[in-house]
Amino acid sequence: MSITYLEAIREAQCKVLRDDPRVFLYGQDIGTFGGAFKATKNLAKEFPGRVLDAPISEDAIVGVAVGAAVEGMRPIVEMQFADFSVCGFNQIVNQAATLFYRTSTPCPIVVRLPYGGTSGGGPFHSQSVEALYAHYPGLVVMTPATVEDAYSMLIDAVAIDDPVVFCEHKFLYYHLKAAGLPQEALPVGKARLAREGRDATIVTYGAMLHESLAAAEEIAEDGYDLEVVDLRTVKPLDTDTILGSVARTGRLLVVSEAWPWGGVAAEVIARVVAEGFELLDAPPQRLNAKDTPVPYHPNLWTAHRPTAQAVVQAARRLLEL
Amino acid sequence: MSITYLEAIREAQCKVLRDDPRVFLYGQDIGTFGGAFKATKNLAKEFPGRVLDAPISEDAIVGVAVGAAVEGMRPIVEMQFADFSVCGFNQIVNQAATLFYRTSTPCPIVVRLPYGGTSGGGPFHSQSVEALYAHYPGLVVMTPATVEDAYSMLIDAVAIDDPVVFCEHKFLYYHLKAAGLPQEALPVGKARLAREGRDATIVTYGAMLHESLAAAEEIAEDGYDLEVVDLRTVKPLDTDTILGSVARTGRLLVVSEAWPWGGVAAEVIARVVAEGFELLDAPPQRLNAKDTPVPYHPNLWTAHRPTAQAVVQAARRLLEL
Amino acid sequence: MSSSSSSANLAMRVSKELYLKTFRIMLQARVLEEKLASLYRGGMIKGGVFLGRGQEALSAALGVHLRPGDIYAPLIRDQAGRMAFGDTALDTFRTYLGSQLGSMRGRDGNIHRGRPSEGYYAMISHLGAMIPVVVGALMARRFRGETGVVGATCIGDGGTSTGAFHEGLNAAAVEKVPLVLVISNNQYAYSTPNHRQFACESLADKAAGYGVAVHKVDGVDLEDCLAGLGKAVDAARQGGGPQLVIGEILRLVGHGEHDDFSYLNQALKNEPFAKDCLAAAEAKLAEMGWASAEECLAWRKEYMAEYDALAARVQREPAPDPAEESWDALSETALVDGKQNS
Amino acid sequence: MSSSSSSANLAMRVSKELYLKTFRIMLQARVLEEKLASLYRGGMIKGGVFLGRGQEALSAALGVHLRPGDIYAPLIRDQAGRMAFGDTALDTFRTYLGSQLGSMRGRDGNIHRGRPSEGYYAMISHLGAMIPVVVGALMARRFRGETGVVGATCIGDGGTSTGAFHEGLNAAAVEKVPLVLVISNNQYAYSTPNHRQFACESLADKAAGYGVAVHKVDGVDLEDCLAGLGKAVDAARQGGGPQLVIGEILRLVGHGEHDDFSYLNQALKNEPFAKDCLAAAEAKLAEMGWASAEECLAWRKEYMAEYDALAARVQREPAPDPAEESWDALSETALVDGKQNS
Ligand SMILES: Cc1ncc(C[n+]2csc(CCOP(=O)(O)OP(=O)(O)O)c2C)c(N)n1
Ligand SMILES: Cc1ncc(C[n+]2csc(CCOP(=O)(O)OP(=O)(O)O)c2C)c(N)n1
Ligand SMILES: [Mg+2]
Ligand SMILES: [Mg+2]
Repeated sequence: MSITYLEAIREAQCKVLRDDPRVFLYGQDIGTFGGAFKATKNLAKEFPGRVLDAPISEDAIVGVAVGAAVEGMRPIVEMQFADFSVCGFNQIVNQAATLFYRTSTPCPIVVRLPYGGTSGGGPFHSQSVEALYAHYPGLVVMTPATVEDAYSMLIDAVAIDDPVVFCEHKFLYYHLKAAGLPQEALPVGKARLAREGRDATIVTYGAMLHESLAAAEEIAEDGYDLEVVDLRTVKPLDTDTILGSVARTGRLLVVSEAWPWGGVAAEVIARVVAEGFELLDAPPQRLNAKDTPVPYHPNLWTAHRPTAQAVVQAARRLLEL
Repeated sequence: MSITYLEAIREAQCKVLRDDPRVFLYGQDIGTFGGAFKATKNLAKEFPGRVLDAPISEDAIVGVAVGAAVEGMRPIVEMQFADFSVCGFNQIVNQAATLFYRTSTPCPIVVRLPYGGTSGGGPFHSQSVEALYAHYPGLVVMTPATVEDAYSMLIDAVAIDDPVVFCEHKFLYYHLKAAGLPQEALPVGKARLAREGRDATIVTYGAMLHESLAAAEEIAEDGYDLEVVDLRTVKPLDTDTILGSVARTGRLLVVSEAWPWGGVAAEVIARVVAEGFELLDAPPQRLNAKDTPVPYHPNLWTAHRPTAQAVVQAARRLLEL
Repeated sequence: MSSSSSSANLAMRVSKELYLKTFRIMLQARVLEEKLASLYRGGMIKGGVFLGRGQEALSAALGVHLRPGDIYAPLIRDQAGRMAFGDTALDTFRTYLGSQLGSMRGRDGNIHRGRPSEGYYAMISHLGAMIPVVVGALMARRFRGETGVVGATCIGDGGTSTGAFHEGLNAAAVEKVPLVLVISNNQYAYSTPNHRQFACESLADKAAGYGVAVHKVDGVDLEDCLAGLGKAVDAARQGGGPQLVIGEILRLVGHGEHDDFSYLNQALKNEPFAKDCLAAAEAKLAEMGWASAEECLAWRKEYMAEYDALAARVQREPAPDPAEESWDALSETALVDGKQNS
Repeated sequence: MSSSSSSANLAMRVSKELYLKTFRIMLQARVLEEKLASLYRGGMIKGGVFLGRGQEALSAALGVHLRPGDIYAPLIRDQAGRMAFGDTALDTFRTYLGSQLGSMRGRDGNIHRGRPSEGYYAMISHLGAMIPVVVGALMARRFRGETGVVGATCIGDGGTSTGAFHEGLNAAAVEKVPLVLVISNNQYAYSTPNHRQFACESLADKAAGYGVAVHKVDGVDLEDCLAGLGKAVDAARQGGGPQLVIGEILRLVGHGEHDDFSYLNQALKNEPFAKDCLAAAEAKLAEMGWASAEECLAWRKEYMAEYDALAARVQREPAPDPAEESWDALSETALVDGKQNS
């Protein structure tokens, strides 16, 4: 039996609905229909009255979740696409994210964001928005890259007393498969060594983990051994694990599907150089998508986002520096 | 005769209204009332029908500006506070910022954002949001730090054929004064050497320029000579000028009032290390606000944001590294 | 709409007890706000001061109809409603003066105070944003099987233009939650008059578009406010779904104490809604023989003395100390960025 | 609301010429969309395909009443309106098939196409977002002294729940611009039925809350659509301010071609609004003696042949080449980040 990344997300929601009466789901088309991607398939039937279709009102959807959380519930909100979450941006960053700091009242909501590029998605169904949310204080931002993490981190997210922005990568939904659901998991906030190596460190997350791993395999044919760190959560960011890896390899490449200006890649590099400058044998590099909207046509999209090929090139350049 | 930062903004708007019939102003309370900060004082009277009060609809305000721009106007939009611009976030980042890329139709709008902390402002009237907008492709993000730049850059902003997010720092509105309006200015996108020095470079912008300059003066008493670079625009970012300075000093401190995760400071450092690693004699450092909402009480606020004293401390640490 | 009572009409639609109780809360709010204004002028308050002068009847009438266990998310001008719901003068001063002992501990200020865990929500500045939050809170109560609970929140004429107002009220209607949403049409949003804010004849015309019940009240007549809000709160409590209440009033002060209100269209002062609701209620008390002008004055003096003393006491309380702050925005300190491994 | 014509009523409210012209556009849109669906099933289109089947009458009736110089911002299901406004089958295929020669050059796709500089706006996906844009465009025309211009845009039943819809329509009302906003109530937003979307009795009840004129049309009756839209567009053109038009219809296909529409409540199929507007119009043509079934079939075949040929041609056109792209999001290339000094 194998399970996809998407099914893992469904299973995690099924489990928390079963185990915790405080959990309910709220989002567009998530009821009988099971969601635009089927991440809530059959859940409305299995848990009557606890999986609710919402109007096309992203701002109200998040506001509703916050109010319910204040009253002791554990809402999970689904945005149909991460790109539409900006219509609920205010409630996420100003209502949910400030509540605990201002009032000592915890705000345990989970906002699920199907994010990232897929072929033909275009400018409004492909965005990577993790940096927007990570920039604001008061939010935990998760970016699971594996089936196992999609499952266990979503369960963690519901247990956390603070608002969690759960970025689930659409590109992985159907493609990525695992043998089964995990029994145990790393703690939240801990990055994972996805591949051990000695010549350079690639720090990455989400769909780019798989491009990076493929790149590492290809480069291995040249005799280079790349270490790959999967961040898992981009806020908090596990600087220690990154520094530990850079201490071993002396070289750093950060790969992110987001736009270049000021995202995860910049943040990782700024931390590594501030705290681990002397560990570096070469200037740390980053590889991002291009600084334009995400194009619709597959040809353009493939050139816009980092691919395994682009990672190979960037890593080769880094190794030669 | 002296002129404040705020008056310079008013004068710039007066000039573009006078010189360019395509310009109109749209925003809450900017008509007869002259705006919450009086940045449009008397303009409704001087330019009848061209300075319009808007409903409390940030999303529509920006949408209106985009439509007018498509039809050949040059709207300037005032958000009452930058913090409320997130209610119009979608129109800024998805409508205005993508228009040219998608359709080849330019979108010459200016969105004025009174931003940054002031004493007693609290969590929702103090935010620095430049990083949100700079992260998205398709926007120019200006952060003038001087009276002269407030004036000339706003005039530039209106002339630019692309959407400009104009971050004007509220802390500078009344305090900062100059002898008069400038006759000439640096080109858009060019950073300015605000102070020459040899021992370390401080890169900064907005209100933090003045904290940094004050810190440089204080540290000068110890015999250290700090160079201070005022970014002026944070997107595009003038990497060349920064690298030029770091080449002279070998040390870099980036000071920003924004939250720490992934903002201007991270971006500047990531660029400097990627392109100028060998110029650095010490790990580049950054100084940001703390990672919480901006507190209301003056005591807390002063501790939350970087002050001249904090810059002095950070610079001293850097000089000792 | 029930028009305000004429002096001939001595048969009141509300009890003496309720009227008097609410009047005294209005008076407390008025006196307290006068003290806040004077502290502001004296430079004792660092942030802004936004007063509810002229809106006490509408605001308090909502607050007195709520019960412990209900949810209340007041807005800018609801000092009276807050006091009716149980907020104290002490915490008001503590918050405005930035005492460390205040409910917001100096982290947030003035009108943003609240105690969400007690059903008393702390507004964010972004107008309209509290509406869906109350809707969600009511959905939570329903999930838990609680009935007879009401959630109330307020909005200004200007706030009705926000997308949040629309989405929030629509969500309430779809979910049929017991929301009472009070619109205080005080004719201005900061300096912006109604005709630059909306084009409907009456804000009450909005109700049909959401499929919610609507009540118009005379916002300067305490009796009508009490009767109208009573009906609305009861209807919500009894399962009648969302209730929209519209009160016409005039803001009797500037937007904030920094604002001289020079843009006020003087003609509005002659409108019936421009009356001072507190003075009108006081006159009514005398007319009904429920309280004399002397008694009212005595109450006023009592409150003044009380608030003077409270303010003096609070000013001696410690300010928040940055060194004692955790500077964490998360409740799960283990997940604070940079601290998760320490 | 004018009810749809009965077969007894041979006095049509619109001219033969207009009816026939619009019918042919509807038919073109239908045939073109059938081709798109078949290309989709053949895996030739990479993104989604969202069809307007069943909505052609309402959509085309708006488009035919617009003139060059007007502004039109169509939505998801407006293939017919687009063609009526002058969009070509060629550019439609180019955009769906990602030809480099299409108006969007492969940068954006399918329903997002447009040519803003020609008054034909290119929607973003975020529902409601085009409404204020059209309002601003109309304000620009007024600034320039142009009169007699109309701006039109469309929204679904689901889209009415967005804050953008509310803020945009309110801004239009305050500015009294000549906006025609057509709500196609096709009973579903993706899978979500009306009762989970709003609680008003009719979406037409929203108009009073904004202070705008309202028109109900029978969305499956071409004559009524033409008459109703004609009135609305004329009223806007003549200075009557914003016009809200509501048409009741049923989406006759899934949300997109990936969607099997299994959630359709079968009872709705018996509702009057579930009729196929194209078949109804064809029957009417025969009844009026304006065109026979044979003629209609001939037209259909003509369009099919034309579109088959066009699609084949476009499939041989070059795809966008990443190497030829400037990869700049700004028109001012000197200001592109990283290039400003080069
Ligand atoms: C979304 C948003 N935009 C702008 C503001 C700034 N602002 C604060 S109060 C106010 C006017 C509010 O007017 P109204 O809703 O009528 O309430 P009133 O002050 O009259 O009680 C404005 C524009 C805000 N708080 N929120
Ligand atoms: C703000 C926003 N949220 C979510 C979506 C995703 N979405 C695309 S179409 C759609 C349903 C639209 O329904 P309706 O407005 O009734 O139009 P219809 O498809 O029925 O023509 C949804 C939810 C979106 N495009 N924009
Ligand atoms: Mg008001
Ligand atoms: Mg629909």
